[in-house]
Amino acid sequence: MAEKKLMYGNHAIVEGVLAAGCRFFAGYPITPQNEIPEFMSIRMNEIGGVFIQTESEIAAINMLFGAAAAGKRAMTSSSSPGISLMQEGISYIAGADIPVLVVNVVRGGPGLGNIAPAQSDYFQATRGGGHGDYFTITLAPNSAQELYEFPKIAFELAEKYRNPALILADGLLGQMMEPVEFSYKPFDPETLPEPPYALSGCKNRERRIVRSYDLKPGKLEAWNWQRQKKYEQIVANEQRFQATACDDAELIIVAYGTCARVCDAAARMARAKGYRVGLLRPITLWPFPSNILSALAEKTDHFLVVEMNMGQMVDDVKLATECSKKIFFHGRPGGGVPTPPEVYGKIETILGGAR
Amino acid sequence: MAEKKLMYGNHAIVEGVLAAGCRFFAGYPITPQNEIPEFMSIRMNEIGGVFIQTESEIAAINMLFGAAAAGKRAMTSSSSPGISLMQEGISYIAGADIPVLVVNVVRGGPGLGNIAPAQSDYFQATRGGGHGDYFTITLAPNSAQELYEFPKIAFELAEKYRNPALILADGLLGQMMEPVEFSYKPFDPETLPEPPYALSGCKNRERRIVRSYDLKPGKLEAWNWQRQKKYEQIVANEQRFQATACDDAELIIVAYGTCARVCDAAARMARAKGYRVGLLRPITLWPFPSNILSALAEKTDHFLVVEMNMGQMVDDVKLATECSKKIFFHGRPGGGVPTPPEVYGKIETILGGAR
Amino acid sequence: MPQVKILEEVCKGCGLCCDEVCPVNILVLSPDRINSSGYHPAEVTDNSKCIGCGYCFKICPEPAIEIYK
Amino acid sequence: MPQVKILEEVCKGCGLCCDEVCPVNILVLSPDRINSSGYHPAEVTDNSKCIGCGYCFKICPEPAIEIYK
Amino acid sequence: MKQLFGRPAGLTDISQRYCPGCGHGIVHRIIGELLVKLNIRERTIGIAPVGCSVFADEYFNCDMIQPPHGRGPAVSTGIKRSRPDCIVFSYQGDGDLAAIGTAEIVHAAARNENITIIFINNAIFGMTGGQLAPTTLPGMKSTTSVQGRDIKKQGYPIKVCELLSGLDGPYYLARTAVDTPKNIINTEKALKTAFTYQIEEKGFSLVEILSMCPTNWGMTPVQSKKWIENTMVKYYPLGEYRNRAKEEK
Amino acid sequence: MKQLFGRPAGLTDISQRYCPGCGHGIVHRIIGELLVKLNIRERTIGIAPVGCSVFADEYFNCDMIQPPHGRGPAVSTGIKRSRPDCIVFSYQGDGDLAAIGTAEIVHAAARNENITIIFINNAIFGMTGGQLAPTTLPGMKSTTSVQGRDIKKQGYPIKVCELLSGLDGPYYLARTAVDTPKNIINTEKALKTAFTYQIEEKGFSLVEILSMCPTNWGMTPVQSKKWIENTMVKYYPLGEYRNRAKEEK
Amino acid sequence: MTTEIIISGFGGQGIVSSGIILSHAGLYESKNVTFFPSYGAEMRGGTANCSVVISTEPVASPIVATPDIVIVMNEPSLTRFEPALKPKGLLFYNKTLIKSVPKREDITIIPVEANAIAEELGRGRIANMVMLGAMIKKTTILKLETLKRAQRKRFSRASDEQLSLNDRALDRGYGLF
Amino acid sequence: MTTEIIISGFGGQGIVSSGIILSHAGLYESKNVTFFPSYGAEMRGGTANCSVVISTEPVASPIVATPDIVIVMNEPSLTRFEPALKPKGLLFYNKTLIKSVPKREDITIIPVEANAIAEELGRGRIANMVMLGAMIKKTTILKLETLKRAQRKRFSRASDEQLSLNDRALDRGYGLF
Ligand SMILES: Cc1ncc(C[n+]2csc(CCOP(=O)(O)OP(=O)(O)O)c2C)c(N)n1
Ligand SMILES: Cc1ncc(C[n+]2csc(CCOP(=O)(O)OP(=O)(O)O)c2C)c(N)n1
Ligand code: SF4
Ligand code: SF4
Ligand code: SF4
Ligand code: SF4
Ligand code: SF4
Ligand code: SF4
Ligand SMILES: [Mg+2]
Ligand SMILES: [Mg+2]
Repeated sequence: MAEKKLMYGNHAIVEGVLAAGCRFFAGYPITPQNEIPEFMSIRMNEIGGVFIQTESEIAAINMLFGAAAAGKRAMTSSSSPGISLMQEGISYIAGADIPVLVVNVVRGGPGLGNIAPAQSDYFQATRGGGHGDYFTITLAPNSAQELYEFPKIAFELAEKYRNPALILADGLLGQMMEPVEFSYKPFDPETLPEPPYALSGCKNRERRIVRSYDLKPGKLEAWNWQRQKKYEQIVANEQRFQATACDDAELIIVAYGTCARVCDAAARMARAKGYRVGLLRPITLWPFPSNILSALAEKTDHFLVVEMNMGQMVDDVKLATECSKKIFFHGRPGGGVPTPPEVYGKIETILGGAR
Repeated sequence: MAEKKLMYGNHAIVEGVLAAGCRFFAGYPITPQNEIPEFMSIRMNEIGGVFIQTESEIAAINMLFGAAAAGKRAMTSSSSPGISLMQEGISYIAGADIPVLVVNVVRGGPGLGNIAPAQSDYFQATRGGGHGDYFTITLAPNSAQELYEFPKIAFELAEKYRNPALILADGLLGQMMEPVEFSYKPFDPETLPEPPYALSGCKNRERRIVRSYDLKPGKLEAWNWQRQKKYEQIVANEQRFQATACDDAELIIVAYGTCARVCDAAARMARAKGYRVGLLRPITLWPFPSNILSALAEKTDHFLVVEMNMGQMVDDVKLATECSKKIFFHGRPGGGVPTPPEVYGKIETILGGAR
Repeated sequence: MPQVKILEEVCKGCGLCCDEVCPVNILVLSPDRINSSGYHPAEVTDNSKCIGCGYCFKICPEPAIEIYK
Repeated sequence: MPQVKILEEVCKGCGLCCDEVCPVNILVLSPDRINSSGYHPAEVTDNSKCIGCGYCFKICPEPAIEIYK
Repeated sequence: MKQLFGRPAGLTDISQRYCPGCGHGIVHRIIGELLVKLNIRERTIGIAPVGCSVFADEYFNCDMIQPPHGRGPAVSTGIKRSRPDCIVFSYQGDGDLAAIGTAEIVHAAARNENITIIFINNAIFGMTGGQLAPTTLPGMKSTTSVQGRDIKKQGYPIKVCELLSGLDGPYYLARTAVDTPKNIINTEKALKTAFTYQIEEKGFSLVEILSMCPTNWGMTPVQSKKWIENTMVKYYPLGEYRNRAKEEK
Repeated sequence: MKQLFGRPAGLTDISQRYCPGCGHGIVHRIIGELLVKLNIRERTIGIAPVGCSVFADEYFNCDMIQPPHGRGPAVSTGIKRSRPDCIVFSYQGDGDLAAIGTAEIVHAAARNENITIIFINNAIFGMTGGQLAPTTLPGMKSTTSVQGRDIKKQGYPIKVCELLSGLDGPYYLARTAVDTPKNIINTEKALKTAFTYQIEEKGFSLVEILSMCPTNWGMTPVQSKKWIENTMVKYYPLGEYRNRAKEEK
Repeated sequence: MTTEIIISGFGGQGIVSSGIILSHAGLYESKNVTFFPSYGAEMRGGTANCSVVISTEPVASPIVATPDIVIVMNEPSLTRFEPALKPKGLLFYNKTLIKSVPKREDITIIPVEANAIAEELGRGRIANMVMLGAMIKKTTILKLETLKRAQRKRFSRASDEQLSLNDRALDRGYGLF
Repeated sequence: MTTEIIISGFGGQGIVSSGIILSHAGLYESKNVTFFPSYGAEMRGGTANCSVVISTEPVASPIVATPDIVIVMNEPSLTRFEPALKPKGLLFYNKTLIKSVPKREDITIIPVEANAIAEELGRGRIANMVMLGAMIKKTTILKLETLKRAQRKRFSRASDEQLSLNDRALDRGYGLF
């Protein structure tokens, strides 16, 4: 085991991205993710990658489109309002089947909101805030360690399926420090093969076109169907989750990211009091881990969704469990972070009084 | 009954908006809604309203924010990519509790896509393409007549609840001509009262602030909870739909907008062959008409959702019917428009062979 | 002597080459010919006068003109 | 004679008013006083010299200075 | 005893959250005075930007709105066109105006929109912690250019007055500073001119104000003020860049 | 027999969808020739805009990408920074570049990004059916200014070369036209200069080209060309607006 | 009764006007009508088409996939829309400009020398009127008088001379059979 | 065993550094640690605070709502965080700068003349080190030696002189009780 380093979550992302062989970053400052571009500017300078502080988030996502279309691993990061501005660009990138990585360190909304941690961009992330039929692969880390590890997974999934990938973090994960282990050998970007769509000059090959439009009747429809196939594959193959003590649980908490940590503490409190409480943590938010939830719904009666929003994931849990169980919800919007005692209280209420 | 006038759908919107007392339009050209700004520029000039062709959709939504915050009925229109660009602005307007009207004449996506009619912005419209917990009241007209009538309804709902409202049309509704009856007496905007939040100079009153942020701990959360109350009221009071022959139906088609017209034809074909087929047309997409669907699910076994997309409304139908029935889907993405025979074929398959 | 060739099927009959462009004024839109896209293509009235300056080619948006020597 | 009044609790001790701004040089940051926000507020060393030019006021970001006559 | 100088009625009593020695406060005071002097406070609508002065909606004692980052000119346009009798000003930082809001400021200027822009150039993104701004000087350090701005990679700073001078639209463009009493008095004059032109319906005015950000410059307030005097002013020359009223004479 | 003039190998064989007499085709031909003459076709990546020339991704015989409306300069930057050895050009209309894409073009210019912008100014939104463009002349009719552009309401046109001249960044800025053989030849020269500077790694170049849109001007092609000659050129003077190479000498 | 019509030709041949005139006429005869043009980028390159539905019932879909009637004014339109016509449908084609001959045998093919007749009347651009006249005569879906009223509505700013020329073109088409 | 700590004071009092030093020290002693600072606009206006959790188990929530230990370096911090402290919790306060007296009776209140001692050592800014020394002595959650190692990690670019001054401040605090 490599030595552990105390790191900011936002710095862990940077190291993870670089270790994944990404050498292109474009982004615009916004709290609570400023440490990403700041640290990235230093690190890219050290290792000879591209760092661009853009004029806006729109420019950032479009620079990404260019760099990724040129065949490079490319990423941007921002926080909620900035991510909203990228929706057109993300839709284009999805429509052109180009892999990129977008990190959203979510903050309280809507509007300018505040800079406290939040999860209220769940809908936007999981069902395309932009226009048209598309999905973005969405990963939800819950520790600095995962912030380090998920960029690699995200790039690999993005490239495998030629689709944008998102990492959904929040202000708490980005701003906190935790020990991180550099758990894998960094990629040398030079060893990554040139993807088949890459724009690189048409020397010794047919020229290539990257685009998201087709005005010929029927063509765009066919293209969408093709993409739908890909989405079905992703849904079939890429559901990720972490299940803790779910097997014999009388109540399963469903929570991701920061909330999953809070709920972990709450679940421990509950178990200490004799409640059989499990925790199902979706790691991919899209594809949503429906299979495991649907299996768990066969033997568990109570589900409690906990989110730092108004209940955006509840729909997905209902759909995954075929509305067969009542789904309870505890949430805090606008930058509120639930506490373990709060969640524990909810568990107690659901399971009927103290034991 | 007033005389009917043959009009483009896009022109009908303009007349409807003006009849609703709106005198502020800001927008940027995009097919298939160019006739809206074009005709609006002429009409506003005639009646002394404000027409601004903006530098971008972002400028448009923000001019709207300004005009509406100044207490005026204000609207913009665009099509899919342009609406994506407005997501940050819409989130701000929702976060500041300001009423505006946004018209989306949806086209094929994702990306640049094409300019054919589509419904693939359903997710974006119904669950906030922007960041944060918010919803936009969304109306789906299906004729030029409704394009004329819905702006008034939209403004009234928007103002009643202080929330942005959306009209989701598509290229077909916008581009076609149909007879329209000017069915109500136009408002005189001068008679509209000054709303309590309106910025107008603080003469003889306390100064006012319009904003969407609150950095004081807990405040934004409380504000979100308050807004959540409003959303619950809207869901309770404002579900609109049109139900045709649903009472004794063995199969109910759920479709809105253009698709509802296609399905109406298909349902007629099916009934002519002896199938008991109903049509439930959501008029509000948010709030989704869940109550009626949940009631209908008690007595109907088959539901068929038809959309010009990959099935974005299916989730809502499942949730409304508590996943108690199998929901069939027929859809065409990327600008494909289903035909009546196509839908009829699907009905036949579901209900088991020709009769 | 330079040879001017009009690609009739490519020409859109815009007439740009026919107006004050050719120094020897030998290009006109055909009054009667019509191509399959419905355009009256340009024609050379007297190729022998052509000086091969290429102006007609340069202003042709398609380009529907070729010049040989 | 103009009276210079420093609003001690408003002052953030930035020192802008104390540096080459006052033509008669009568403003300094208090070396010992500290306000409840933790700042050393500005002080007037000799009000009698004040000519009421208002420069100190003009450069004060808060503004934490008032001048009376 | 009569008050010669003191907090103007155009400002609220709320104590401002700016760092010690921040230039924002000086400009606020000037605007607060003008709202009263020009007798427009009761018909003014101000726009607070996203930036350190986001809280300006609490500080100016008039109707205020807080728009998305960079979109002040668009929001102003929406307000002014709906309420032509109101006086509308948009207060913006250099990130807000010259980065994300470039399109909106250029087009409001091109339209000669009858609004007043107060543009605080502190050569840095203050609010977010000192990143490179479009106005950061060559060689100047920021948290995203720790070696100093490298024009090869980060390009040249944008001189907003010079840029907008390339447009026919704007009526009044001026650059001032708040580093010395003399420059502050010039700033007062320029802002008065700007508001007056709006009252007279002349059109678009923008006053760019060089302003201290001690926190992110890593300097004391006094060092900051001297840095404007000695360095910043050389790069961003002060003066009027456009005054159609004078040209018309 | 030798071909003196003919379709260049830098263009594909696909017949172009432009209206008869549209200026886009002339510029395409010039670019197509330069790709070959400068021997860069095999290392060039072109950007087709949203606009009538969206189909340019099918016309230029090199790698191409089609970005969101107005974002060509950003996409170009992403490509160029990732592949500095490639030649990158962004082809853009006046709606694309001077309306929605204002921020991106200003900042690419300010950064002196080593790319080439080909800017087709036809004073109108062609693709969407003839709406007012930022470059529509005062008094000129469009489908959203049926009485003619009223500078009181719609503001002044944006002169892109003049605007960008207010920046230190750009290396080369020129305005040409394609109305006459002489101007076309100047356009050829300017574009060659622009591409050459990119090859030499000098930085940002932009060639603004006044170009006919007979369809939306409601004129015949020949009338359109004369309108450029007689009217448009007066408003948009031709010439070099910036040439750092000459200044450096 | 529902009749679905597609009209197609070059830009400039009055395709959209034809569709709108039919729609107005339908409205005047108290029918339900919809008109749907091709639009946007499809228009570049010079072809245009539109769909018209005229019905005694409310019109469901305004897009016409398999028309009852097709009117084609130029060669490419014939290629495109001949296959779409319903079996037993009516194909009107502009014989002056279309050199190919329609191939289907399950439809009724009606050649009209639309441009030739229009030129005879002194204005090639009114070939569309000739076509409309011919079409309503053959199909009887609308009355000649209503069409005349409808064209006056459509061209409300045209000269009297122009309007009566249109009437004459309608008459000529109507008189062909 | 989990210990939750909040440290609060003016910007410039080394609040963030204190938190990071504690976290490093925790890591050196093979504990699980998280550190969470206040950030962004909260920092304007001169106050800063941070949460540190040191635990033998994986840390669930890094945000501390009801701390076991509170260290306050200035007056406003006392007002803000005294009420948050857990019953029986420990409140360390900088007696040199804080004139009010903590009011709660269900907690242990430990006044430390942090600034006075730091000034004695010749540098007011190391009052935070005095506090840290005092805190670990009272709580025994970390060893003095680890803290010394951790501050050297944190200030890796500081002069030797500075580093040993820090050590001495830690010692002084440690030696208080
Ligand atoms: C869309 C969006 N992007 C980014 C931000 C983050 N942000 C807040 S203020 C700011 C820049 C502040 O700099 P400036 O405008 O110069 O104002 P200053 O703080 O220096 O006065 C940024 C990038 C945001 N709130 N919204
Ligand atoms: C975000 C977005 N907004 C608007 C449009 C619609 N649109 C397509 S092309 C265009 C403008 C075309 O004008 P110009 O750039 O001048 O190019 P031209 O067609 O004149 O060559 C617009 C507004 C779009 N596709 N995307
Ligand atoms: S090459 Fe020159 S002379 Fe010859 S036809 Fe063309 S324009 Fe005329
Ligand atoms: S310029 Fe070209 S397209 Fe136009 S008429 Fe001449 S040859 Fe034909
Ligand atoms: S008013 Fe003038 S003289 Fe008096 S203290 Fe202030 S700066 Fe000095
Ligand atoms: S300028 Fe104002 S805040 Fe600064 S020291 Fe002087 S009085 Fe205090
Ligand atoms: S960070 Fe800079 S601009 Fe912001 S308040 Fe502090 S000094 Fe002023
Ligand atoms: S609309 Fe104008 S710019 Fe577009 S192809 Fe036609 S002539 Fe060219
Ligand atoms: Mg700034
Ligand atoms: Mg154009």
